Amino acid sequence: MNAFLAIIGRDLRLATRRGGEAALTLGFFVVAITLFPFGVGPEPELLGRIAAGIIWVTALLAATVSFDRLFRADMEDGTLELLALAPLPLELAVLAKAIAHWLLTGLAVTLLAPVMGLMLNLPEAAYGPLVAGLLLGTPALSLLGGIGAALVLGARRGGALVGLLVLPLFLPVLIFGISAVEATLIGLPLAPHLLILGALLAVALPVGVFGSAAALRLALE
Amino acid sequence: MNAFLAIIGRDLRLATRRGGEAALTLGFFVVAITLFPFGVGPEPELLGRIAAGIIWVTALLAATVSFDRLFRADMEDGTLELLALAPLPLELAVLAKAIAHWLLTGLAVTLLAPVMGLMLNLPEAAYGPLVAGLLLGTPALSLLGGIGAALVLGARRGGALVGLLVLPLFLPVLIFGISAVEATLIGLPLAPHLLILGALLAVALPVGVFGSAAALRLALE
Amino acid sequence: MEAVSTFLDMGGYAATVWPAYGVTAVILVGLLVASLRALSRRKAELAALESQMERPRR
Amino acid sequence: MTAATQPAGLVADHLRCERGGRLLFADLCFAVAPGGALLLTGPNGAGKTSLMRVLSGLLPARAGRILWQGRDTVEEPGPWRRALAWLGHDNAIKPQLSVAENLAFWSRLGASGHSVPEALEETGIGHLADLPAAMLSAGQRRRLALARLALTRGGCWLMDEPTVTLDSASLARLGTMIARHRADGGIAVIASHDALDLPGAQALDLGALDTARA
Amino acid sequence: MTAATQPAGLVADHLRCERGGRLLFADLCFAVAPGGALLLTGPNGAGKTSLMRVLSGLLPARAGRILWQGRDTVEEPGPWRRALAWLGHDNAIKPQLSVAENLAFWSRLGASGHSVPEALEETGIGHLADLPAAMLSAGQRRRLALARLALTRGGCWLMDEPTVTLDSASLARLGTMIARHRADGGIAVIASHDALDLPGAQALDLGALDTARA
Amino acid sequence: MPNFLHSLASPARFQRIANAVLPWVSVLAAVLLGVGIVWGLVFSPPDYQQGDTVRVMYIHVPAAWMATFCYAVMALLSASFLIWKHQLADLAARAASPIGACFTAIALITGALWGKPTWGTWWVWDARLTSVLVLFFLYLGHMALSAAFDDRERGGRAAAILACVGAINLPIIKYSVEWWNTLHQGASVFRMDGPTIDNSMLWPLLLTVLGFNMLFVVLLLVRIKSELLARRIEVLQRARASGRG
Ligand code: HEM
Ligand SMILES: Nc1ncnc2c1ncn2[C@@H]1O[C@H](COP(=O)(O)OP(=O)(O)OP(=O)(O)O)[C@@H](O)[C@H]1O
Ligand SMILES: Nc1ncnc2c1ncn2[C@@H]1O[C@H](COP(=O)(O)OP(=O)(O)OP(=O)(O)O)[C@@H](O)[C@H]1O
Ligand SMILES: [Mg+2]
Ligand SMILES: [Mg+2]
Repeated sequence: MNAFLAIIGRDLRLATRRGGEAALTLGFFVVAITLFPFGVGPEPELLGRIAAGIIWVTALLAATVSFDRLFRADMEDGTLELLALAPLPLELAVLAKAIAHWLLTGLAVTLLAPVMGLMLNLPEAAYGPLVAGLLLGTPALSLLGGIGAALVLGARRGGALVGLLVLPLFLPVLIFGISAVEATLIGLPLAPHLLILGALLAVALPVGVFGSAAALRLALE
Repeated sequence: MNAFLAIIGRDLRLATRRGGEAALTLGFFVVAITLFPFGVGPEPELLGRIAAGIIWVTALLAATVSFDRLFRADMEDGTLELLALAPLPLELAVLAKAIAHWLLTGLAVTLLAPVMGLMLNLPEAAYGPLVAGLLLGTPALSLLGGIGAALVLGARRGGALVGLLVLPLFLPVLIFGISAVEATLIGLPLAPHLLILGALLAVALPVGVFGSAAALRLALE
Repeated sequence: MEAVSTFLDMGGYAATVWPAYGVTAVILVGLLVASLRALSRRKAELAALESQMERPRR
Repeated sequence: MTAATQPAGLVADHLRCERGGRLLFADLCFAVAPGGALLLTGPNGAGKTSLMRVLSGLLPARAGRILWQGRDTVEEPGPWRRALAWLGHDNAIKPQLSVAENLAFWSRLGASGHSVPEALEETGIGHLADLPAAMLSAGQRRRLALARLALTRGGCWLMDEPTVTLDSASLARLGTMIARHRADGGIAVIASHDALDLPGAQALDLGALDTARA
Repeated sequence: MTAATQPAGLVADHLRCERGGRLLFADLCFAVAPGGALLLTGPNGAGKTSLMRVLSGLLPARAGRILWQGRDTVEEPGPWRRALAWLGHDNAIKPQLSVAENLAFWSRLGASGHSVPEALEETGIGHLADLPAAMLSAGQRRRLALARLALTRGGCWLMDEPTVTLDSASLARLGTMIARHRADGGIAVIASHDALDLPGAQALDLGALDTARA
Repeated sequence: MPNFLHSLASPARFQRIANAVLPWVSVLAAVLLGVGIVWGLVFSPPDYQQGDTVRVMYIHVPAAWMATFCYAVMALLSASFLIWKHQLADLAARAASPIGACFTAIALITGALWGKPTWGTWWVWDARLTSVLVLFFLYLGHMALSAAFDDRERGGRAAAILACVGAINLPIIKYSVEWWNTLHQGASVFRMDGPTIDNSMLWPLLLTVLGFNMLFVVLLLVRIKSELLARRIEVLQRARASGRG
């Protein structure tokens, strides 16, 4: 347990020390979202219609961008060898890193989403389901994204391959996150969508933890 | 000249060797674009209206994602020291790397854009200005993105910071790329917009080359 | 002759049917040819390697 | 020796390792008792690093077993993981953290018998404790990595070329450190090209095995 | 010595270097004539690597000048860049490329007097030419980096701890290689903790300067 | 079972079986495809609604079926490689993935060509089309990953992990996409019920379906043989490269 907390604490400290990776993922999220009004034009009505979609998709992309660093830095400086040889099972070490990743990206993006919603003229009723969906969906992203990041380690390839591997895994999360918003807007109940997101998270937990650990062991051989 | 071509050739070879980074940036581009219909819904009419914007913004993001690796791998294994100490001026080495980056991302994205347009129901008249704009705009992205990638090296930070630094530099390119499409759709002449994009490229060339080289020297101190 | 041209016309849908069959043929034949050529190339490569290895060994 | 006797310490039983399709060693057997040391030598590419990685468990052996205190380390990794301290070619140092912070993290990650300041003193970098690790010179960095092993008490040290970039004073300190560890009942397996003063150590020359080639 | 005589070879004239706010050396002067060698020694953190980076031009000196063949290397970097061959702590090897491809790239990047196969032979890795560099052992990797210097003819070699992870046969080869280079009229500046056999080399102990500390 | 598979999986044995089977399967594939395609193009009637465009069906539908079938084969092979460590299963999974990608591409392209006259557009974000597209991405990722390692065996294992994770994910994608779509679009104009199939269309379809299956077997065997050779070549090259005698 001590080792588990030590990993989370160290990853948070590394990210908040000097410039702060945390602030930076958020920066990417904010800047990418601000690009869209330039891309699709400033009409508030159109922006409002696509706002939830843009926020969700950008959250996915922001998470993807930060995945590559999740394990690569540890791989290159030899820390991963130590984690794999520590008394703590590698699966738990992976879980600790995923939790730190979520705190730094998923949680942060969730907290910022309402602000972005304001900028994009998101309909008022959509704020609740958007935030609830992100809160349940982003931990699944952190877990599943780990698989892609770990698989790519041995491959000596950068972020792009992670994107290709990881985005199909993200699709169901995206679909149900969006459908939660849509359902609320047309007056349907929200609960079933959140339940499905919860179920996806429950699937992502074992798949992500065991899949990433297996891929990491492979990368270290 | 020999050294200049050697750098381009090596970067292309590294990218096409095994798995192919080239194909992978494209993979990110394609997959990211396919996420949008899930986000904003599948109605062809809506998709067609925002198609050009989505393609441009995603092209920017795809370029951003690949920047981080542009110099970082060379920095970490010591190759950058050799480039900085080689008889070839570092500015030319930077230019060679930017050209290789453009061939691998900008050109590839430009060639794929019409296919993505088909999938997003892009209006027929928009294909020409979209491709022409990308063809002129993406080299500027490769040049300007280099500055961000180089600045970030000294900071020991990953992709997120590059995104933050680089995206504002990209704004003018995005704005005139989009306005070229818009102008054509409402029957205005295309040429002035392309001229401005060309002018931006002309500005980006010296700024990108000298800016990146200066930032790289700083990172190596 | 006319039969052939009506056949080629595909009830006005020549632009749909023929490219579909054409692309399929190109992809599948391409894959087959590529696979066979890789096979024979590797056979030759292996033979060359093995004859090279024989001499220093025995 | 055969594994039937199952002594305390570290036993390798008919190990076999292939890398990149090439056989590095086969039927490799040795036993190191508590307090003992094993010095691996051999030319570049002989397989020293590969053997260390096989022993640690990072690289699966193609055949054979590794026993720690009589138990198979693959079937029962727990005791082996707790006993093991690894020093690879890479130092696993985070440049953003200070020297003391780096070491404190490692000490929470594994079992440790010595405190962070003790370990820093033992490798002679106590005065650098508050410096960001980014500012260390190559040799200071290696000493910080060695301090990680100095945290542990007993157990088995696997050290891949520990002497790299060390100055002569640090070499002497390293010798003292290994002697202290062995006196505590610890085991050290060391791959090195430098002549290290290891009284009573066994030597294994991987270059002399008939399978190995330069 | 003063710089007024402006001899051929490499001259350092009252160099001063500070890192992380700490003075490493000041008023450092030396001259190495063609065919000469300079061996930098000193404890970890004395400033050997820093001095090498200052000489190369990667790290600007706080004060003083560096002259190559009588010309200031900062004002006129061209001749110095063409003459210089750098071996840092990192090997600059791309693991995806084969050994020969790595070397061929370097030979196109700088001036070179020897061919790729010659350089590989000189460091004893000719038989590995077609292997992906990812599969090299630590020592083989270092030898590949050394082969980069072996490509050049004449000029000035700056070598930061070239002996790291080398086996004894490779050490002997390194000695021959440096001797050949010096016989060609080349200069070698070498930082090392290992005793290297460099006949007629000057020695500079950075630890003995009054500013340096361990 | 594993023992039986192991004995079957010895490379020499595989070579013998493959060499014996290949000529027959090749002839069968050629005949089935030849007869099926000529029947479909020339002798089967045009559809009363869709006219001659229906002839695309004789390649589109078998290709779409093969696309999913291939992934199932690949995932099973990958799982058995991870569990029992059959080298041959690794080679076979690696050989299957480009074949599957090609069939998927054919299904996508012929579907798009068919969509233009019948739906008036090349592409819609329909549930079925979208899940095929995602399947295509999974194939691409698999191929890219298995090729991205310096060491073939490790690349194979990484790709096997991906194939297994993707197999869990595939039904999730399929159902979530269908759900997503019905929510947004309501009853789509583009229903895939298709024409009630008449015997005159069923027969050629059946023939091309079988033909595609046989072609798959041919391609798979050829590619496995080729992968086996590639592995031996790599071993020999390594031995020579680092051997020096
Ligand atoms: C890019 C576009 C398309 C894709 C990716 C696609 C994909 C598929 C797939 C995966 C199947 C197999 C379903 C199963 O396993 O049961 C299928 C079957 C079929 N498709 Fe398409 N399709 C596309 C366009 C079309 C179009 C435009 C039409 C005609 C209007 C069409 C007509 C059919 C028919 C008739 C079947 C057989 C249905 C059955 O199982 O009875 N498809 N398609
Ligand atoms: N990037 C840096 N920023 C600030 N200070 C640094 C940096 N790198 C090194 N130093 C400091 O400069 C001093 C000299 O370091 P240098 O690397 O030159 O030593 P060295 O003589 O090469 O030692 P070693 O034998 O360990 O390689 C050290 O005290 C170190 O703390
Ligand atoms: N990742 C790898 N994949 C394939 N082969 C490898 C890999 N790493 C090393 N090898 C090969 O295995 C052999 C042994 O390498 P190893 O690193 O164990 O040697 P070593 O004895 O530690 O050498 P050194 O003294 O240079 O560190 C070498 O011939 C090398 O080519
Ligand atoms: Mg080694
Ligand atoms: Mg140094």
